Amino acid sequence: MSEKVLMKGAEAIAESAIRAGCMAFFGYPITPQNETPEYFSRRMPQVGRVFLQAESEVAAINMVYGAACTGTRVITTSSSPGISLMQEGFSYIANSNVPCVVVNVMRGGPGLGDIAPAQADYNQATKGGGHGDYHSIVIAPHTVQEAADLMFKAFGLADKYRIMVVMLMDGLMGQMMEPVEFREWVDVKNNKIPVWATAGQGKRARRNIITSLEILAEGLEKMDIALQEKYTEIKSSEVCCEEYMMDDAEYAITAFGTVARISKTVVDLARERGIKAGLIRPVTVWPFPEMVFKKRAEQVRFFFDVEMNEGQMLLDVRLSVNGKKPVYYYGRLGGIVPSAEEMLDELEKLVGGKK
Amino acid sequence: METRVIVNEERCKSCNLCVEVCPKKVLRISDRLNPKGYRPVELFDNEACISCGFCYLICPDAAIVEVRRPVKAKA
Amino acid sequence: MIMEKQVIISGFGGQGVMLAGELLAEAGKTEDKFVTFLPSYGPEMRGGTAYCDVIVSDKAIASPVISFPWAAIILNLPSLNKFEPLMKKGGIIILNKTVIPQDVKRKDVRVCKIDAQTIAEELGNEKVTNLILLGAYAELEKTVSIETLKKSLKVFLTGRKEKLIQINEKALDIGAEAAKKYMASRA
Amino acid sequence: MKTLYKVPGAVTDCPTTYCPGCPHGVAHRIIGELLDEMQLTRKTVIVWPVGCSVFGYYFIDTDAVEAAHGRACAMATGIKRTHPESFVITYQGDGDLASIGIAETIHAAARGERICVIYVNNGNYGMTGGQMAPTTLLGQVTTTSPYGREAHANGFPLKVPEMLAVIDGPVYIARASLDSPKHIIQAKKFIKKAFKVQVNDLGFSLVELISSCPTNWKMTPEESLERIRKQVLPVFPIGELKVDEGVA
Repeated sequence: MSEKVLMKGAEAIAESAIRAGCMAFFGYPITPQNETPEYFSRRMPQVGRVFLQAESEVAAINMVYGAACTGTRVITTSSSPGISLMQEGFSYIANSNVPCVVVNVMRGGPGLGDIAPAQADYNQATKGGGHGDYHSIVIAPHTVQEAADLMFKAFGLADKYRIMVVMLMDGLMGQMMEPVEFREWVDVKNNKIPVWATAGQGKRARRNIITSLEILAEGLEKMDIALQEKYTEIKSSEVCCEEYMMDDAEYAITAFGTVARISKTVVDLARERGIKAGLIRPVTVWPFPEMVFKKRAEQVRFFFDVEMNEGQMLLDVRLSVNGKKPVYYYGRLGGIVPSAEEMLDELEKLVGGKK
Repeated sequence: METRVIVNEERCKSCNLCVEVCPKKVLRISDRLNPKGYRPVELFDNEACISCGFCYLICPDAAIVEVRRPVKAKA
Repeated sequence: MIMEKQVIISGFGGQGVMLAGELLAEAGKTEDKFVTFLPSYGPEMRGGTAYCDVIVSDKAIASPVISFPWAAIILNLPSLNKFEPLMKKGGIIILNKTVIPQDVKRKDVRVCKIDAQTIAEELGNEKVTNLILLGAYAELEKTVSIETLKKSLKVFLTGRKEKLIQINEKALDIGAEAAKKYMASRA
Repeated sequence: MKTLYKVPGAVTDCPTTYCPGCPHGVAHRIIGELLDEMQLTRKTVIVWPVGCSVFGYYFIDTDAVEAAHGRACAMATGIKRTHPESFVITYQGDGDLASIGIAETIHAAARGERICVIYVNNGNYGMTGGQMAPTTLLGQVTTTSPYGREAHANGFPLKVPEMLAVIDGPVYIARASLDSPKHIIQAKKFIKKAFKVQVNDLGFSLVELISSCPTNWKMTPEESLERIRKQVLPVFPIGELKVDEGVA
């Protein structure tokens, strides 16, 4: 008997977070991710954990910040306009070195935009978004099962590096139902407060202070350098990338999240027509899998970047390929999901033109 | 005799609130379908209508466009 | 040969389009197949167009989005207008004839017309129209078995809705039967 | 025939996007009637922030801006301060005004901004599918209070007019209800006073309108109005809470 359950992506990430030991959720309603907080609101009380609907996203992320300072596994979920409001908190969290997980179910923008699936918050997520020199780890699942699995990884990475981990999704991934197999529950019975956390001094020898403030420039520079060292370590050990049919590929499609999934169909269709295409799918979009692109630049004729934005990951691809091979782009804006057929058309045009 | 309650059938969403508040019960949901798929309200007893305007006041869709009262001809 | 069935179920909100799609996906999952279910809604909260993409496959499913459906279960006219031009050659349209009396123009797709809403009313519940058509689909395409669909009903109809299981099971059977008859009459 | 009631010209021909029986349309019509009667339509700017009434500018025929969620009073301040001759209204829901936008609301009130706030309270987030709002009643089930709102976990319903009535900035604060013709007539009276406050350059005014949400309350329109009378009005009593000198 399979233990798989058919579930919406939006609910699967909530269930998975709970199993991964997430003790608290703080958030604020926004479409298209309401199924996630609604699921938390049902389940968290059942397992004796915290669910709280905040008065705004600004408040929600600062509640997350507070909980994170106590070393508690904590999460918030939102969508693009709400994530914009949270940027202040993200910046404070980064310089305070506290762990948390944030899910962004991206919708069409800018401004109020629409509620259709989009990927236009890539730059905001990977380049910082808030003020200051900082990064968050950013992961981009492409199936419901992967989203559920990556939720465990997200909390693990957050704790390991005391960093914010962002899961970039979109409304299509949230609404889609697929069979999911959940991992074993993380045992939270013996949860201990980490030594660095601020939950009262207790038996600790020294009190803890968590702050992002350092008024002396020399002191702040040291803090900033320490942050950068952490990022360097993450870049060297936490890059994750999937390659599909790349062994003999002459053309590399590259995409993340929902578009990457559609791209697998494009690869299959292209190969039926004799075009040796493959897919490079960054799973972590920060740190970006630069080396994979660098290596494949020796092999393929060109890269074909497809996104639901105006070409945001494109820049990272170009930097990684560093001029060795052409990098072409195709994208849809405003919340339109490109079809496999239109992507294939574009690819065929490029192949035809470059043969 | 002119009608006392003028309904814009295209705007009606069959919410039934006017039927409910009408003190004389002279409104009802009709059998017709408007383009949106709703059955619009209709005044079926003009004579009994007292032009109180309750239907106009409660209508959320400006579908009760106008409420009128006959002017008595001076003898 | 690898089987991958791409089905669109379409109607207006309230016709049980989503339930039929989820049920098909659940049954596929129960038969250890790969499945995806992707809903799309119109902008209105009530009364808008609603359709869903369901894929049932022997192998891992790449894109969950269906551009050109192999099968379409069509509950109202706007849905037929939308999906008829997109159907794959040789695919099948299963029509709710009660609401859509007109013919399908395409000659390169198979059509199965079932007076589903009338049958549902005769059964005593207009709301099982969706499952009559789903039963017909399952009978014709063998994507999943009627038995598994029946078993899967228990996942969705719980608590107060449990009493609806029987009539829904019946709807699946009657739909399958009607499809057989319709196809025999055409043969 | 003598016309007693007629849909005002300030209400557009565009059918509303609201669910059947949703009183938003009644509030729109009252505003439209007053804009017509007071000849304000041409100088009015309505600030429509996020909520079910996010598309309000399709339904009332005035200049309009779309504010970010909760920020209507701040945006209205910007308009009114730079164009004092304009007539500025914000049209906000309870999630928008009382939750994410409570700071902007309180400070606009405290500053005595010469704007009119129409505050529609239906006790939940209608547009996003019925989540708990600051105004959700104790015990009320919503999609994020699935076991009923409980004071210990979720706090108490927030009474905005009562809060604003104790600060000095506002000139006119009232609460009305859209549950019956009688109360709708009263609501119009209150809103008219609020509008006059701005016309006479007296200061800030706010009228809360108790409304319903048949879809998310999972009730018929009639039942939802009945619920207002039986359950909501005892918690949110109607009446005028602050009427400063000079309010007509």
